[in-house]
Amino acid sequence: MSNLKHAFNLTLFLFAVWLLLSGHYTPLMLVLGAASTLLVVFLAIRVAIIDREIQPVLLKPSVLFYWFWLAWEIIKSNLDVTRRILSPGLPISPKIFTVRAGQKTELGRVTYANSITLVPGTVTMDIDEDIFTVHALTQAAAADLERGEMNRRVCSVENVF
Amino acid sequence: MEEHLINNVLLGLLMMTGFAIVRMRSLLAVTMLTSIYSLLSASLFVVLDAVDVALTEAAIGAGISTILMLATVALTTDEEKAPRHKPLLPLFVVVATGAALIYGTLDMPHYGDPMAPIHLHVAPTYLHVTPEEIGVPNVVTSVLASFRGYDTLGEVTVIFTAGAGVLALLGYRTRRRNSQNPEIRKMVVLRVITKLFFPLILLFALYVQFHGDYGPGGGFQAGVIFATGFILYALAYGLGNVQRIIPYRTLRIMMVAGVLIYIGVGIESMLLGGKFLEYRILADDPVTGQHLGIMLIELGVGITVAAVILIIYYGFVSRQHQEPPEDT
Amino acid sequence: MGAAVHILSWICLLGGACFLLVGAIGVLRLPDFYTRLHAVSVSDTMGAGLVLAGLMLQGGLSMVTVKLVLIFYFMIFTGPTATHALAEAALQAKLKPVVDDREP
Amino acid sequence: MYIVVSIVILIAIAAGLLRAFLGPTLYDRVLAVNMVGTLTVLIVAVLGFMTERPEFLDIALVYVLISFVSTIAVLRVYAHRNTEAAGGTTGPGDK
Repeated sequence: MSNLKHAFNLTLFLFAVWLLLSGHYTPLMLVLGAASTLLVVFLAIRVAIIDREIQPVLLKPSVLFYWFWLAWEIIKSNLDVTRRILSPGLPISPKIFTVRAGQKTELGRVTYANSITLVPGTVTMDIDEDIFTVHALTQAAAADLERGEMNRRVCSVENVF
Repeated sequence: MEEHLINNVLLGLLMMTGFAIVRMRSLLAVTMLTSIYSLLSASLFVVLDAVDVALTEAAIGAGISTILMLATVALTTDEEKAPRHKPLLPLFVVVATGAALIYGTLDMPHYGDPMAPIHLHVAPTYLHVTPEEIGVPNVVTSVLASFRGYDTLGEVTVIFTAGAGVLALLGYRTRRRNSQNPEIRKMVVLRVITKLFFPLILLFALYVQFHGDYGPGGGFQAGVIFATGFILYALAYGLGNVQRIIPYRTLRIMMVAGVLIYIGVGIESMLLGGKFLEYRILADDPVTGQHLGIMLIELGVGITVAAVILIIYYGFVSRQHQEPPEDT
Repeated sequence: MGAAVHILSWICLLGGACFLLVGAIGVLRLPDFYTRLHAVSVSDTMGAGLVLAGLMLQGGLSMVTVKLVLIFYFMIFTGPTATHALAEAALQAKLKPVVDDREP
Repeated sequence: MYIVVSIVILIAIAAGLLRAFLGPTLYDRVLAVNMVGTLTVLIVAVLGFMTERPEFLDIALVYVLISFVSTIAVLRVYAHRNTEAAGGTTGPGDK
């Protein structure tokens, strides 16, 4: 039952993307768009990837709030990494360490891992269940991540998915 | 002026890449560099206003051919063999040919010269006739699918032959489901992101397919993007899982069906009393007929291209990580 | 609308260009593969983001902006995925990272 | 003004190219290709605006998807013979 709902949501989402891309709203194009959407949904069902992880969750308020927080983090660390790259002494202190991810679902963990990678200064190198190996450009960036604020925020967003 | 500057810089970068490709012995590095070469030349096509070519170069040059070259290198060796003889003679031949070619360009019209022969012969007719008779905003599509319909049919046949050739040479073997593969189970990020993107890539391919009339795009590019979607799925979930959705059988049918759709449109127009591939006969209104014909043959092209690329990919990859075939 | 948006878009575009340059310098300057990943991160996030934002401001509310948003959306998801896959592959290939053991 | 941005992107592409030449490991080269891919997306978008034909954005969209898939392909195709690909080179990355 819930699979049907997910398939329906995916159909709506894909058709919306088609309408946004297309820009030609003649009957023929709309029919082709609907046919394309249905074909893609059919293929997606065949590969059995219709589940809750495929949901377009970007627009829920708490997720949106997380994006803004992440954007701010990215800006801050960008400025930091930029300063280090440009200073003549190249003041970096690379470090490899592990963090524990508190998320329950795969999508949650992937969100956390990709958020870590998106922020310059830290890159997720390896994921073993809930243990992430992270490479940090500086000890400071590592310490920042180890404080675990991002982990907590992703955890609280995860429930919305 | 500005475009000239960018052109020249891009040409310079292309030359640097070319020299580096010649110098390198590692075939892997060469593959990476050819991918960059494709990206750069696609940017060059954009500056030259050749949008459709740029799209094709992006999809085929930077995407599919890199993947297929890698698959080839994976089946052979990573290192180019050291040449057995001094490269003096080949160098001479190349320099002489290059000099002859450059000498030849001295007589060519300047870039963008409106009086160049190429702009005086058929091009003006295409440009004038397209809006009235075909009614398609993208002239490239009307030239490709209508004015030069025979030509394109030939190209599709070439692609079909390539697919048939790969099938004949490499044969095919269907992989059992390999979702238990521990290596694949590990790549969580790739799997989740693939889940998100697989439907989007396919939808985008269909968008490119059906909007070829209005902007850059059409069957060739769409077929490649469609196949790329499945290749991404194969990379994340293993070849066996993709073959479960699109088995060889389906691909072979698709490969033939595409060409048959194309030829079928031609025959249909003959049955209706026109010439082979004379689309305007297909509907009461000639413009609608042209539209319909172009759409159908583009669809045929897209189906064949997607099927052939997947056949080639399956053929190459199913040979890897596997025991050598019985005959060795 | 008008002049203010125009100026803002140029600030974005030029700022993005600066970050792209920083990324390029970093890719050449940093000592090993793993540290270079961070430089690419800079140009992928701030560089690309600001350039696209600048173009979006130029495009206004139109089809163009929709496509730019889609490009941005794709980049946000594919960028880190590719970077992570790269780092993972290098780690599994036992490519040794430069590590600084000094305490901060 | 677009010209300034395009030139900066070209300079960055040149830097990426240099990294692809220098290596020293396969991974550095893949990184360089990936970076050049992103920059190509940007330059296509900027050039589209410069020449006032923003429909070029379709091409940029294709690039994002394609360059992602080919990066992944490189890594996956070589996953099983990684050790050779990373070893046997000398450079700052291996010290």
